[in-house]
Amino acid sequence: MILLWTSLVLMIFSGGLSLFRRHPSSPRWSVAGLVTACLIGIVPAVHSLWTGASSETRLPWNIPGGACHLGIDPLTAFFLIPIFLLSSLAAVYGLEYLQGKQPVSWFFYGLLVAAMVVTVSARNGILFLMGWEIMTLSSFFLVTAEHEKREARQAGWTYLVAAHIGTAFLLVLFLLLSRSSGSMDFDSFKGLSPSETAPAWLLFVCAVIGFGTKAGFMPLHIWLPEAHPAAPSHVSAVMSGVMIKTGIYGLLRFLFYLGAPSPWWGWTFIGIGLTSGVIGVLFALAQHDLKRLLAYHSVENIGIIALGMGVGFLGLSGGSTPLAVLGFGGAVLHVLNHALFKGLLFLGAGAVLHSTHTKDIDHLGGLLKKMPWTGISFLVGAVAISGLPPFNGFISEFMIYLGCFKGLSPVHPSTGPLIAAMTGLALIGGLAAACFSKAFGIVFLGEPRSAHAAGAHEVGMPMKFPMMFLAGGCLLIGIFPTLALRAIKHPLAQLIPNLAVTLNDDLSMAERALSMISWSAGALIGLILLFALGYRLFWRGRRGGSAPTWDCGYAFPSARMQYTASSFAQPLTDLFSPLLRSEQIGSPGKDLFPKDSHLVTETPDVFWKEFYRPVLHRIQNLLARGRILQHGRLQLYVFYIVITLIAVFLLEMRNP
Amino acid sequence: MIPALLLIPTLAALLAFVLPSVRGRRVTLVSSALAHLVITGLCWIRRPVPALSGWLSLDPAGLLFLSIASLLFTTAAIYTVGSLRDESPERIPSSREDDFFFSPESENVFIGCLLLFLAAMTAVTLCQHFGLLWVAVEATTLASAPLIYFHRSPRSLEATWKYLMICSVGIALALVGNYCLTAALAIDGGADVSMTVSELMRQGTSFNKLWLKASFLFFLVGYGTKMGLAPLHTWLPDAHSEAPSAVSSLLSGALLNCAFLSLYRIHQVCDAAGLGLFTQDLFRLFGILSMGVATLFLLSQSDYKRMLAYSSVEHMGILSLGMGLGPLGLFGALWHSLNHSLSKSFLFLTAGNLLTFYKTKSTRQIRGILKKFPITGILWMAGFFAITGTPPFGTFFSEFTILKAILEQGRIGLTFLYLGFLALAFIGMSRIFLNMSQGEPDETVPSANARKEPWIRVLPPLILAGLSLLLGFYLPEGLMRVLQEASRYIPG
Amino acid sequence: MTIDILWILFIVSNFFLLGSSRLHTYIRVISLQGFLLSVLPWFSEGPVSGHIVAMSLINGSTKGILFPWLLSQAIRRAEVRREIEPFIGYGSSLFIGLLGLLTSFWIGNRLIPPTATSVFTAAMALFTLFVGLFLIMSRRKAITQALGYLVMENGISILGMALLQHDPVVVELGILLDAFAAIFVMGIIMFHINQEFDHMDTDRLNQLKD
Amino acid sequence: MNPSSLLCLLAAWTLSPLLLGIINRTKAVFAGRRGSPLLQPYHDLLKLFRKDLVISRTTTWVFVAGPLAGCAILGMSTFLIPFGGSPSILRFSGDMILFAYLLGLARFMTVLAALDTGSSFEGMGASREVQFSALAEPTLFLALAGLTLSTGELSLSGLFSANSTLHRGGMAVPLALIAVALFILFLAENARIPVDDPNTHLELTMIHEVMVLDHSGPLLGLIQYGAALKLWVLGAILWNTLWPFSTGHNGADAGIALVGMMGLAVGVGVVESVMARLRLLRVPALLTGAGALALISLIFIARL
Repeated sequence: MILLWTSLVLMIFSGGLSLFRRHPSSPRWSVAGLVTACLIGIVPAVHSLWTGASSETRLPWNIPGGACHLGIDPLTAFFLIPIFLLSSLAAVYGLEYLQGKQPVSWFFYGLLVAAMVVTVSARNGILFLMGWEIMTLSSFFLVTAEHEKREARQAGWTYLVAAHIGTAFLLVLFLLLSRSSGSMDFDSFKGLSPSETAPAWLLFVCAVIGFGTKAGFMPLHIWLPEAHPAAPSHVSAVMSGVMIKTGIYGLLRFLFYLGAPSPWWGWTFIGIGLTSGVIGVLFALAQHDLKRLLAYHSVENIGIIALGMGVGFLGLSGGSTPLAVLGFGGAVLHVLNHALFKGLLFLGAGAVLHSTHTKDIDHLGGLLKKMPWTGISFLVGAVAISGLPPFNGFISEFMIYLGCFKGLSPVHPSTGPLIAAMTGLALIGGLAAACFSKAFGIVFLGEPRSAHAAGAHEVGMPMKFPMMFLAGGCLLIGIFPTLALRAIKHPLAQLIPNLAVTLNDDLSMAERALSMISWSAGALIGLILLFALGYRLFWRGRRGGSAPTWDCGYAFPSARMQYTASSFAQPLTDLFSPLLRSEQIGSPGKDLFPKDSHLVTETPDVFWKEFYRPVLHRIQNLLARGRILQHGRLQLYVFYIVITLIAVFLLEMRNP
Repeated sequence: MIPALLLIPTLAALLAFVLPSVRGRRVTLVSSALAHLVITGLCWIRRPVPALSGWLSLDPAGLLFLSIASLLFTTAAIYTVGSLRDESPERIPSSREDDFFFSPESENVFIGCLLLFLAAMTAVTLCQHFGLLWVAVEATTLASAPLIYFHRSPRSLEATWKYLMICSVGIALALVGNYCLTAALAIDGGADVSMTVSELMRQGTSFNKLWLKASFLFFLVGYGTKMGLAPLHTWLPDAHSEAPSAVSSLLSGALLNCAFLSLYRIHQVCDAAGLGLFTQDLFRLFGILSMGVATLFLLSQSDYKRMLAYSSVEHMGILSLGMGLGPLGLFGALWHSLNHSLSKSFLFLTAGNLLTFYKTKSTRQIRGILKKFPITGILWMAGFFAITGTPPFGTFFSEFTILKAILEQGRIGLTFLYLGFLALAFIGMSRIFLNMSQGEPDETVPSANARKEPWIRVLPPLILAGLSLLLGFYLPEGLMRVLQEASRYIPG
Repeated sequence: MTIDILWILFIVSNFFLLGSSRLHTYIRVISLQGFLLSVLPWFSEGPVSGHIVAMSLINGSTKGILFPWLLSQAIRRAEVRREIEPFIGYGSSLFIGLLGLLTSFWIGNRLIPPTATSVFTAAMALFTLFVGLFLIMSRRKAITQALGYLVMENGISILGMALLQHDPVVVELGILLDAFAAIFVMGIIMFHINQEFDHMDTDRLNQLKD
Repeated sequence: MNPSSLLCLLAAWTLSPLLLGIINRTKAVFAGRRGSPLLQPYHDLLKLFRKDLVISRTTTWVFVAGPLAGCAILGMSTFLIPFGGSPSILRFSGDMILFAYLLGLARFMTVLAALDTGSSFEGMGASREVQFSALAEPTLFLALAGLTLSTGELSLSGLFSANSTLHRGGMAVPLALIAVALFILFLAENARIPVDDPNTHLELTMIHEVMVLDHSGPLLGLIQYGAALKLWVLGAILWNTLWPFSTGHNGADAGIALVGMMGLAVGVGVVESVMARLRLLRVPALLTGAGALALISLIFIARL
């Protein structure tokens, strides 16, 4: 624990360093401090995760109901490790990415990391909320770091408001939880019987809305596709990779305080998962801003995690342990996996942005030649996020699938939701693959579509190294999934304590399957390498020369004639157009001899466009009518006083 | 010590009225403010002996509000010196509507009234006797009216007229409340009882209930007008927006608290007489109503000082709501009054700086404060987070405590109204604050020289902001004890 | 029973205020109310003390003579004679006054009379208070509003006079302080309003609004 | 390791191009032509493997890696397929998931290789390919869920093993529905009429063929061999569903399965001869229809 404290203090200190030293080299010291802090902090986390041990410390804190109560148990440790890992890598990356600009942002970065650490290791409600809100604020400042841009301001506002409303639900949740014991300590929440505090459904709803807003569950996600693109890329990586996972952490920790789960919890989560997953990935497909696309994929992946949790809750409520283990296992593992590949992808997108100064996919192309390392890292991330073997995304999705298959049995009420989850997962997988073949294919392959892309260059070592490290991580888990299984064993045992007896059996079933996958992945890679070797040996020398791409006899092909991201995605977006409601500006060329024409398609968030914005406007208009109250006339004001006086008298003197 | 607390500002005021030297007046202002602050500080160490046969004494709640008033006054005094110095006397006051310059010849009246205002507020916190309390509250109105009218523009004239008229009506109703209280005592022959809080509380349930109820209703409407509870708040946005910013900060941070303290006193008496539930119902009603009405005006406010004023209405609603929720709620309310005063007054001081820099109160014309005036911009942003109850500022914890009190009573509907109004207010204010602070400065709007932020005008708000932040991390033991004693809240 | 004559005079004078438009009538009625108030303490039971005599003298001289005189000076200076175009017409005002009378009696009858003097004390106080407030909110001129305020003060004084025996001095001090404040401070402000706008209508005083 | 499993694997590797020959022959017969020899695909492959390579200047290593990896991945998938009653070499709970995702990976690589050329034709083909496969994926899982639901087995080998309960009485109707759904998938995934026309030479209408326009020589050979493998593995699953019986004798079972595969090829030939290619816009409806069929069968099974 002392290491964790040291790490926290060092983190804030080194972030704060950037406030006082306006020297060009000061970010370097900040980053060095941050990385050291992360390395220190990761030690106790790994220890706890590996041994299953937990420890805590409590310092007095003079706020009513509050206590400086931090602890590490396997669940905390499981979330701490990606936080430390990704934050330190992203910090190194940011050093080159920011190039000494915005030195103040390092202060907020340090604060953000520290707040995340406090959030997942807090053992007291007040401390948790404090960490939670500081996390929000510091990330808000990072999102609006470039606040001279309108989008950044808009994004920051949306984020702040969404987070604030989410927190309001958390306040209610915590207060209801603490009602019976009067203490805000998590220990006192344990063994709570929900009836004595509040109806369990109320607590459940508060938790899902409160934490779901941060995590980005579908109708509550609107801040996410705004905020992630606006932030500097290393911050996007941290926000998307680990910060939104604190929402998942909260759900995992607090839903288990609410007593035995009911089946409808599972259905709710599967419903949320399907909505977030499918609609998230569809919106991703329709985007042509690379970072916005990735942001929607975060919504999608959160959906996958929710699906896993839904399967887990179905298992828990139905008494089916393998279902619970596989569902929660898949969900928890996907948290880690998503941190790895989404962090990687955002860093990759940042590298592209850094090098070409644009994140519009339709202006890019052919970057693989100019940025080979970034390209291959991004490819790894793309394959991994599509859930394809032999990378890590496949492993967690496999566990959820397996859970679904395992839970299928005729006439069982949970079969329906499980089939829905499975089919949805398949659809998500297919669409994600489509989306990332677009993202990678259009950005990195083909010919450059603009001067921006043509002038690209590979980024430096501080940016390359984190990406390659993360890519390595993706591959490692993909090839040795049993390692990952070992990592989630203790958190699972903690989550599902009454299943601890059968946990090993259920896990060993998964372990058998995963070890076979491990072999298959090895064999697959071997086979591909074999083919590659064969090609190298036999055919590579037999180049019959090179030529331009087959152009169907067209006389003057140009790079602008290539398929663009928008046209690539068009069949799918057309198919789902009732849902996406894309907006078109201009029109495509008509007639046999089309004249100059211009066409832009935009796909703004449908929930924002069709629900939140009208509702907000409605409220505002409604309230604006009430403003006639302050009409400016003194007579009217005195009238209010008289009316109030009469009203309270009539109200209170009715029955003497 | 009690005479000293009252006499120092009064004598200094007399001195300021007659002193011809500009510098001398300003020195008087600051030094008497500091002296007052020091004596207030001493009161924390040893409570002063009661004066005037117990009519004047310092109970925990009084101590809390006295300290707030004294602290805010000191910062406002320093700030005032800065703003008086900045507005150079040779500039001719024009008759433009947005004429914000002080006219030099009235400076002695201004400083004198400012000091008298402090004396009156001190008296409010000290008075244990309802009649005397009423006189003191009346005195605050009289002392502050010339302060609001200081700019001598038609707008400030209008604001002053409304302030005087409405507050006078309110204060007259409070006087009726006093009479009803006497009647409540007189009927059962308790005529010899002195009308001090402790004596009345000792009477217990021997009051005539109906007269006491009537008395409370008159007090509620009367002092409620002064406190700015909706729909009696109508004078507040006008007065707060037209007064010089240092005065606004005192009105919002200290004067409203004085009215709250008066209501708190009558609440104590009613509670002891067994009417606690009756008063709590009404406090809750007015509290939530004020929050709702304030929200209406916060959503798209185009004048930032008015926005701050409406935010005060909202927070007074929170205080009233907290008082309607039993000991825990009252604990939260008292705590919140401290937090609110600190944050609101540094916001008003910062708003004053903005007004000096940009010469406009329009939220739509000011852009990019953070870029142009970094310290002011940071203060403005910090103020936003502080006033909307975001951790790590103290307001979060006090609002949280009040929410806790609501939920402990199991009022789900009230919970949603409370959180809903807070959220709406947040949405409305965030738009305004963020748009003003962030972005590129709009160069078409004339403004003062960039990077010219005189320390004397930045330091006072900075101090208050620092305290406000500190209270979010740490609640000193002594303060906690005072809050607990004042609210009779014993943590379980 | 003689006290009932006093009450009837109060009621009549209040309706006079509601129905009249001439400012000088207002002032005379207010002066009359001031004298009525000074008589009121004599009707209370118990011995007539020097305290009561002093109070009634002070009341009569200030509310009956001093304030009306000050106000008529102000009217002369501002050169206004009558209230024009009130927000609520005179007929409606009288009707609302009737409603106010009923409400006052309804509330007043629920309160046990504080002294044996009369059962109507509370009701009368409330009614006069109501009329004062009604004048403030239904009339246009700043000076009428100040007059309304004085009527309101009179209503409060009814209650205060009835309670004079039980009352500590401070409460009586309150009335006077209040009235002084009203006259002096409002007078100053009215002077400024007059200077600024060349008339004393409050029509121009509605710039501050949302 | 079961020797018969190994033999089946070898059969998949060697006999898969034969299926293409049979299809072409069937179509020729229907058209009244004599047609090319049954072994023509082998000759084609050999010829391609002997040729030199021409590679577009736009491309990167992805262009080469696509066919290489694609073929390797499809080769890998043959390890997972039980055939003729013998279990597959790799079998474990959930291997069908790996199978489905291996097909996905192969497709991903092909699509990337197509996009690497920068040609808008190949982009177009890639775009269509990802659209149809995204829609096909849920159908495949629905069908697999149906099979799992009726047997309780979690691996392909288990599903189709001799002691599987798949041939339990009363399952005929839902199984038939699943088989129809799988057949549609089989046609769609293998770029067959009515979804795609493998013989067309009009770039604008093609899906799979247009993606490999720029590949030549050995790389094209790998692609074609990969396509044959895909035809084989998906056919094997379809056949196993259609014929969930076992004679109890390994050799006989394998023989029946071989004959069944040939029959499937003939069936594909017949369909290609008698049907026209669907308009591209109608294809999603077809795939969704297949999904609906699988879903209906699921409802049957879940209730049974």
